[in-house]
Amino acid sequence: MSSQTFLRAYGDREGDGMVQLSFTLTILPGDRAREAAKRFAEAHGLKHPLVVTMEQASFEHTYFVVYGKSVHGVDAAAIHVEELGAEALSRDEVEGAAKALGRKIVVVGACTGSDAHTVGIDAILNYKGFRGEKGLESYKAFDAHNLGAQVENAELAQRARALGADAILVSQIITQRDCHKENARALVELIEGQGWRDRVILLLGGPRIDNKLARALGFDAGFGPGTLPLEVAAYLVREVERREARPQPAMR
Amino acid sequence: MSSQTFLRAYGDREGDGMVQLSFTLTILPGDRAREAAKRFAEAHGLKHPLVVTMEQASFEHTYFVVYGKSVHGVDAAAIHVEELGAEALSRDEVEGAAKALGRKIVVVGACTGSDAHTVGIDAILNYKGFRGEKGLESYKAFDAHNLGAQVENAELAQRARALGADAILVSQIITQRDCHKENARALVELIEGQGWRDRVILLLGGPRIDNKLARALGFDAGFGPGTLPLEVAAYLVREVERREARPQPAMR
Amino acid sequence: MAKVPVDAEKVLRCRALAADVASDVQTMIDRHTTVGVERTVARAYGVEGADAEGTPLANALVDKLHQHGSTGLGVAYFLGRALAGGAADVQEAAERLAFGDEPLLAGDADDVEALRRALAPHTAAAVLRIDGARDERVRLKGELGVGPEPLKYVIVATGNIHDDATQAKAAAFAGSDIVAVIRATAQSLLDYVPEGATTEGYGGTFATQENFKIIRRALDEVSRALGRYVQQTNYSSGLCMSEIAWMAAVERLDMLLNDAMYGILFRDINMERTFIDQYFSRRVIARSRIVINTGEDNYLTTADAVERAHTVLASQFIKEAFAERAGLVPELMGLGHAYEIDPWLEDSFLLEVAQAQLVRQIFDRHPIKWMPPTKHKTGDIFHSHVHDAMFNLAGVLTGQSIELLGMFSEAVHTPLLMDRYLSLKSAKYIFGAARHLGDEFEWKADGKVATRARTILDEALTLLEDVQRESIWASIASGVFADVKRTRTGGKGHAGVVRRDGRYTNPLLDVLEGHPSGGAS
Amino acid sequence: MAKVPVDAEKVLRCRALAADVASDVQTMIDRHTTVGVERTVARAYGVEGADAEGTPLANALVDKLHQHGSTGLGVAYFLGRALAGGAADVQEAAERLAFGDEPLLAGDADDVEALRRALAPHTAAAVLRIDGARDERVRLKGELGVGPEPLKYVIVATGNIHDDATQAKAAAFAGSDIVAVIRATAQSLLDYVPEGATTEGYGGTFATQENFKIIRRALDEVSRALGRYVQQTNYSSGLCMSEIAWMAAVERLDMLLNDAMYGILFRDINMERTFIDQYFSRRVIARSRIVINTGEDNYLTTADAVERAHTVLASQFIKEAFAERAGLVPELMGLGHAYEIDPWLEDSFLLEVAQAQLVRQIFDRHPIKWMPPTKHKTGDIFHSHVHDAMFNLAGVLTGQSIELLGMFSEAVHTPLLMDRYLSLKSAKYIFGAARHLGDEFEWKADGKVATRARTILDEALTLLEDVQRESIWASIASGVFADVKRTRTGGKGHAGVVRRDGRYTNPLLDVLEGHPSGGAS
Ligand code: B12
Ligand code: B12
Ligand SMILES: Cc1ncc(COP(=O)(O)O)c(C=O)c1O
Ligand SMILES: Cc1ncc(COP(=O)(O)O)c(C=O)c1O
Repeated sequence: MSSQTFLRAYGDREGDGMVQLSFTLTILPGDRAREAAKRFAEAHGLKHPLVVTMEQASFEHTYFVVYGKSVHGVDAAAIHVEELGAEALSRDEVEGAAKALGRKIVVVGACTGSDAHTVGIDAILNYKGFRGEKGLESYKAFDAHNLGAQVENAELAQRARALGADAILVSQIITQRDCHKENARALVELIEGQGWRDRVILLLGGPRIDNKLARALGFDAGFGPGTLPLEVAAYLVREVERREARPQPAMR
Repeated sequence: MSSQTFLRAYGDREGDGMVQLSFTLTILPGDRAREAAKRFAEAHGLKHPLVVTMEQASFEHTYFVVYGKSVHGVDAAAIHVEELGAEALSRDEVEGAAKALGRKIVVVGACTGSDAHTVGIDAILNYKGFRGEKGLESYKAFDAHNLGAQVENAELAQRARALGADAILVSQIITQRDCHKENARALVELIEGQGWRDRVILLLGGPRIDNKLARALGFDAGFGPGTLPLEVAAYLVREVERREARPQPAMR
Repeated sequence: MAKVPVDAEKVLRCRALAADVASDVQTMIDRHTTVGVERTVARAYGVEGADAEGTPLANALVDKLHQHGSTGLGVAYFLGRALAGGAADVQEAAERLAFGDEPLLAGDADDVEALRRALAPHTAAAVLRIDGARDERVRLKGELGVGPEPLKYVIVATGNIHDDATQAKAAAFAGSDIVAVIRATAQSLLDYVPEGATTEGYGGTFATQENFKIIRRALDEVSRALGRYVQQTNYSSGLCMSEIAWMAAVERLDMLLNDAMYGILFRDINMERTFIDQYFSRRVIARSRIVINTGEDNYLTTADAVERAHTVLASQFIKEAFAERAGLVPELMGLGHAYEIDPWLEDSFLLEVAQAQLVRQIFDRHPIKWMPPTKHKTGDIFHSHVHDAMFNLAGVLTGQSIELLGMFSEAVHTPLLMDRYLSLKSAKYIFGAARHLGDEFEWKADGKVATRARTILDEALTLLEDVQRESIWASIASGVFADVKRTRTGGKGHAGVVRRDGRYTNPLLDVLEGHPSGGAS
Repeated sequence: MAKVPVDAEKVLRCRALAADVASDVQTMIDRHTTVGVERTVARAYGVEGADAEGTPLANALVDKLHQHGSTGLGVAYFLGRALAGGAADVQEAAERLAFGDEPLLAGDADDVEALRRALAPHTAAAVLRIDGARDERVRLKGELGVGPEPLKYVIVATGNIHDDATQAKAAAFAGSDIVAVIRATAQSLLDYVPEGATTEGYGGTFATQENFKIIRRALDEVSRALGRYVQQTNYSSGLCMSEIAWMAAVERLDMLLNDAMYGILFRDINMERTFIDQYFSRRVIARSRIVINTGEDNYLTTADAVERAHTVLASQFIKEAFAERAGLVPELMGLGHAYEIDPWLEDSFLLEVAQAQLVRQIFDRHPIKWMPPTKHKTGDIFHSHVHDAMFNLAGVLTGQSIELLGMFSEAVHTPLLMDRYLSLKSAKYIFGAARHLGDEFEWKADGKVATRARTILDEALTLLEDVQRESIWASIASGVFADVKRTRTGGKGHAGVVRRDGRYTNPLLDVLEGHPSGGAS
């Protein structure tokens, strides 16, 4: 474990460990509350915690801001994230690759369950796109269908199958006690149950999503905040190429 | 340990443990950095940490904001703070008690060492006072001497002795690597060395001071941010009364 | 206050166009009812409770009507007939109607006058419940007083009503004037109102009558402790728009988010359905003197806030016309708009102020509701807090009435107690520190602010001309508002729309419309 | 830009009174020198290095002079005599003078003209070092460009110069235009400048020539990487005011906090001493075209920002007069002021804007330095960030030149990397979002803002009348500025003040004053 890869928090000197923590406790301000906040911070591994704010925030709660020197660190060398591994392609490269495929890639997207947040999936699929970059609809390479929001898993699966989708793009924005995970996982299970999981690429996206989580839920890839349409396009075209190259699974 | 006294962080539901943590790591933004930040948060006892910000803050550093559910708690019942224990007196009560003493209480204050922050000690001692409350100078009960800032310990001790001070009030504002503590402790040692520690009340104040710390450094009491002159006046008059009541230590 | 130039002629023209648009819709409304309206009537007459599966009796009753194709007569028709026929009380009548095996068809021999007479005391009692709550509100407001404008409006959204109550009290302690309990994500698509206190909801808490009571009790308690009447609000929208309006009226809520267009565009609720429901809900609201909030702010989450600013203004004119037709006075029309321009755009603050000021002047008697930045918020809570500060400044500068306070954690989660506390602290600071800034100057007639205000009004006028020509139905279908397209018969809940029968009976509506003795329409 | 009313007559009157005040002090200055000035001269002639204990040779040399009562002749006198007498170079001469046992008294036989001749090439070389650095600055600024105003000024203060360099680069990356390395707490009381790179300091880092170099190198590197010339600043104040000015000039610093009154009031430095040091430091600074920053902002940390606002303005007039007498053009006078009104005071923002705008207009050619809220900051970093946002808004609205950015952790610690990053992000946002706000309106002639501006000017005028009548010495003694009282001969460093001898020799000063061949004064 070399010193470069062992990361500690940086305040204003290498390795000083300085972090900022804020929280609320059910206690009223005073000497005891300050001591409680200190001990609370210490329990997290903050040395010499300094309680810089202690303000009554309700009839019974106090809000604290604490600075302290964290004793913890992270070994960066031991981090092996499942990198998306998608090549960065230009728009022309995507179009070129699709031309070589000899057909359009069919994608079907939706924001599922009771989630009504279309902006994310629209950003990826619609002509209008995101941050000045046009969406998949604008590519010759894709035949893009955006089913909008509040789409039930069953409906999405059925429509995707009917359209012969190469890929299903699921957007999940809302969460509370992990409901976004459950709904996403349920779609995968549904398609697995229907026996065509290996014939479709499943992508998951949203502000709480990353590649690691999406893989864990049974998707092929995950896309988080700030994703641009081209990244998704590049991933899809390469993945379809890869799948066309390997022997087709027999129809069941 | 009753459920009322065991305090966990409160986000929006009792016991949800939600806290907010921010810090900087020497790594550039990306999937690995996000994972590093998560692990860093987990090391502090944050479950399901959510990295909500990851922004490059320098050529080599990234700044993170994380929310997570802290597993830690504090047993409030086990907290025994050394409460200052000063009665809350009115201005009239202070004056009355001093009248009964039959003399003025002599106090000498200063902001010591290289510290030039007079506002705190002025707030307590000067006529002008603080937040609309006048300082010790305005009381008949006190004979207050404010030596100002940048006063060396030796000079303060000598002046206090010459004035026959009942109490020395030390203000320490600046700190870096605990220099405020060292300077404060040094004064106590000096006076102890000179053999008159038991004849003087030593008070310490400043934004980083609390009663617990002041006692640990050898002072009689400590006063933190927001202290009002009357609190100090009340403490002093009661403490002088108490000391007059007990047998005087023999002169050495 | 610093004024932007407003061409009064153009405003008049906008109002005239909006009137046409609303009247067109009103014609449809006046000829229809919905299952939602009828359930509301049933509840108003005292139909209460739910079965073991949680299906409210009001639903069971109206579903039965609907199955028999009799909704067009009005639930009151049947309740009245049962009462006239000797039923002990409404509840009993309803149970019998819902679970009995009578066919529920209008009999040729039905004496409409007699059943109306039988309903009369129940109609009066229903109206009295509204009036009683309203008078209590007036009394409490008078006794305790309310905070200065902009009123500080915050949301709570734990999913659990008891936690919500804790948070609501905390919000009041920290200085809020209005507390909203955000609804669970899927509720607007439910075609019934859940019963009782609820403790599980995603993204919010279910709106139920019992939940309304719990929050009202909590807020009344702190209002007294703080010596300031803290207002309560919730959502009267979705498939149960009018039922919720009724519950809100009798549980003494003070405001309601109440806007058919929100449901159409963002929840894919059928337009006919929700326009009809909206009308009835507003008749209740008008009687109750609840302040409504409309949802134009939402348009700017899907459409660009610079390019489509005029759609917000045009929509406000239309919604003013809708509200007027439901008997609301301007003082109850909390038209909505929002601070949603990309903050990194040069002079974005000037553009925001221009629109806020324009809206303030055009709708000068209206308690304008001003929404904070949300779309461009990121997880950088520190920066987000500053973004909200500029919003607060614009709010006090342009004299907005109701300000929904931004939360620094907007892009992260529904607000924690601490987030709300800090938001209120910041608003208090800025509202104080810049209290009279708006009195200190006049906007230059040829400046960016004035020019922007002028442009928005011009564009709104052009848009209203289009909408008036094409109708609201066609305009919504073409994606004019929020860049979202919906069709007249598409969306959820259309099956619940029914043409009124010649004998359609709804004495409650008659009273609310101001012709208590009026016959069937 | 939105203007407040300024009575030009009153401004003229203030300037005339301030001129009297400054001329009185200048008379004293012109008759004296100090050990600090002489050490600076020695350094300029090339006296370098320190002994094993860290005592710089310049100190050893001037201390020797001082012990012998010969400071009044000027160190140049002795160096010149040694050179004329055949010393190989200045360094050798200095060592011999410092450590030798010659008595260091003026000999009657000394040929003043000869020793001046011997110094001439060294004087020229010294001036060339200043000019070289200045020209390099001009070149780099031209090549890389500088950011738009308000310039974003941030501090670094780790205590360790290498960490400071890291932080300085980070600050530049995050968008700062100017980086200041804050000084260690006790340095201004030291009567010598430490040697070499330093890694231990409380509350800041020592100002040393080597430390200046390290930061300059770091900033030049990032300036090139970012394509924007990032400026460097430090403190030329305290007992080594003029030595530091020299070091800054030759190490190509771009700005300096340089203000005798700060030292007097906040560090208890003797007034005569520091006025003399200031004058010499400014002759160097003027040549170097460094921008000075004055410290009126500090007054409002000990005195109330509402009641004593006029003391800041009065002081700015006086400091303008001082600076003029040292050859500084207005473009180099970064007069200081601050945003220190209690934020919870109603309309505090209006009062802040009034003063900022007034100062901006009166000193219209001056690169005004605008300081953030500090005194009313608390540990609530979230709220503190909002407080700074309002300061940023006032800054861009009133067109301040140099804005020292507030830090949300002001009440906690010297800034962490993250604190600075967020501060810069916020300033960028607000400067952009409200870029042209000031062009959008005029302040009402009878509004609170205009009235406040008028009052401050009136009060400043009255105060200047008093100061002119009483003299600056008596005024400071009576606590007019910052509520702090100091006496003319009290404070630190008075022993280092010496009356110039008739033969006082300082060819460098002669050149800087613009009369290179001038004789002894
Ligand atoms: C706009 C918005 C709305 C609009 C939505 C309009 C619409 N048609 O989309 C309206 C006003 C209708 C709305 C309503 C509600 N909202 Co909302 N809303 C937002 C808001 C402000 C912005 C979301 C957004 O548009 N972001 C911009 C897009 C471009 O970003 P994105 O979604 O992350 O998408 C990007 C990536 O994630 C990725 N991506 C996303 N999906 C996919 C899919 C694939 C396949 C791929 C490859 C990539 C990808 O690519 C996109 C481009 O980079 C957020 C707060 C915020 N600032 O984040 C709250 C927020 C999401 N909403 C929230 C809530 C609670 C609600 C409500 C439930 C509140 C209520 N009870 O009334 C309602 C109900 C709606 C529902 N049932 O879904 C909460 C969610 C809390 C949580 N963590 O669960 C948030 C965080 C606000 C908050 N702090 O409370 N909302
Ligand atoms: C005003 C101020 C100054 C003024 C001081 C003027 C003066 N004559 O006092 C000036 C401009 C001169 C100044 C200079 C510096 N300052 Co300063 N300054 C502050 C500031 C803004 C406010 C302090 C203040 O006046 N608080 C108000 C008083 C009333 O509060 P208080 O001191 O806490 O006192 C109360 C209690 O603590 C208590 N109390 C205090 N003392 C005592 C004593 C007794 C006996 C009792 C009973 C009670 C008591 O009662 C008081 C009333 O309630 C703080 C930031 C902040 N907002 O806190 C920085 C701050 C303290 N300064 C700081 C620094 C670094 C400096 C400098 C070193 C910077 C530099 N290198 O140039 C210089 C050097 C000065 C020096 N050597 O001391 C840092 C300290 C960092 C740290 N934690 O160590 C701070 C925190 C700013 C920062 N974030 O960097 N400063
Ligand atoms: C007018 C209006 N109604 C309703 C809602 C949300 O309620 P729901 O999605 O629960 O119908 C909003 C949310 O912003 C709104 O603005
Ligand atoms: C003009 C001026 N000089 C100097 C300083 C501080 O420097 P020191 O205390 O290191 O002399 C300040 C600090 O605010 C200042 O404003």
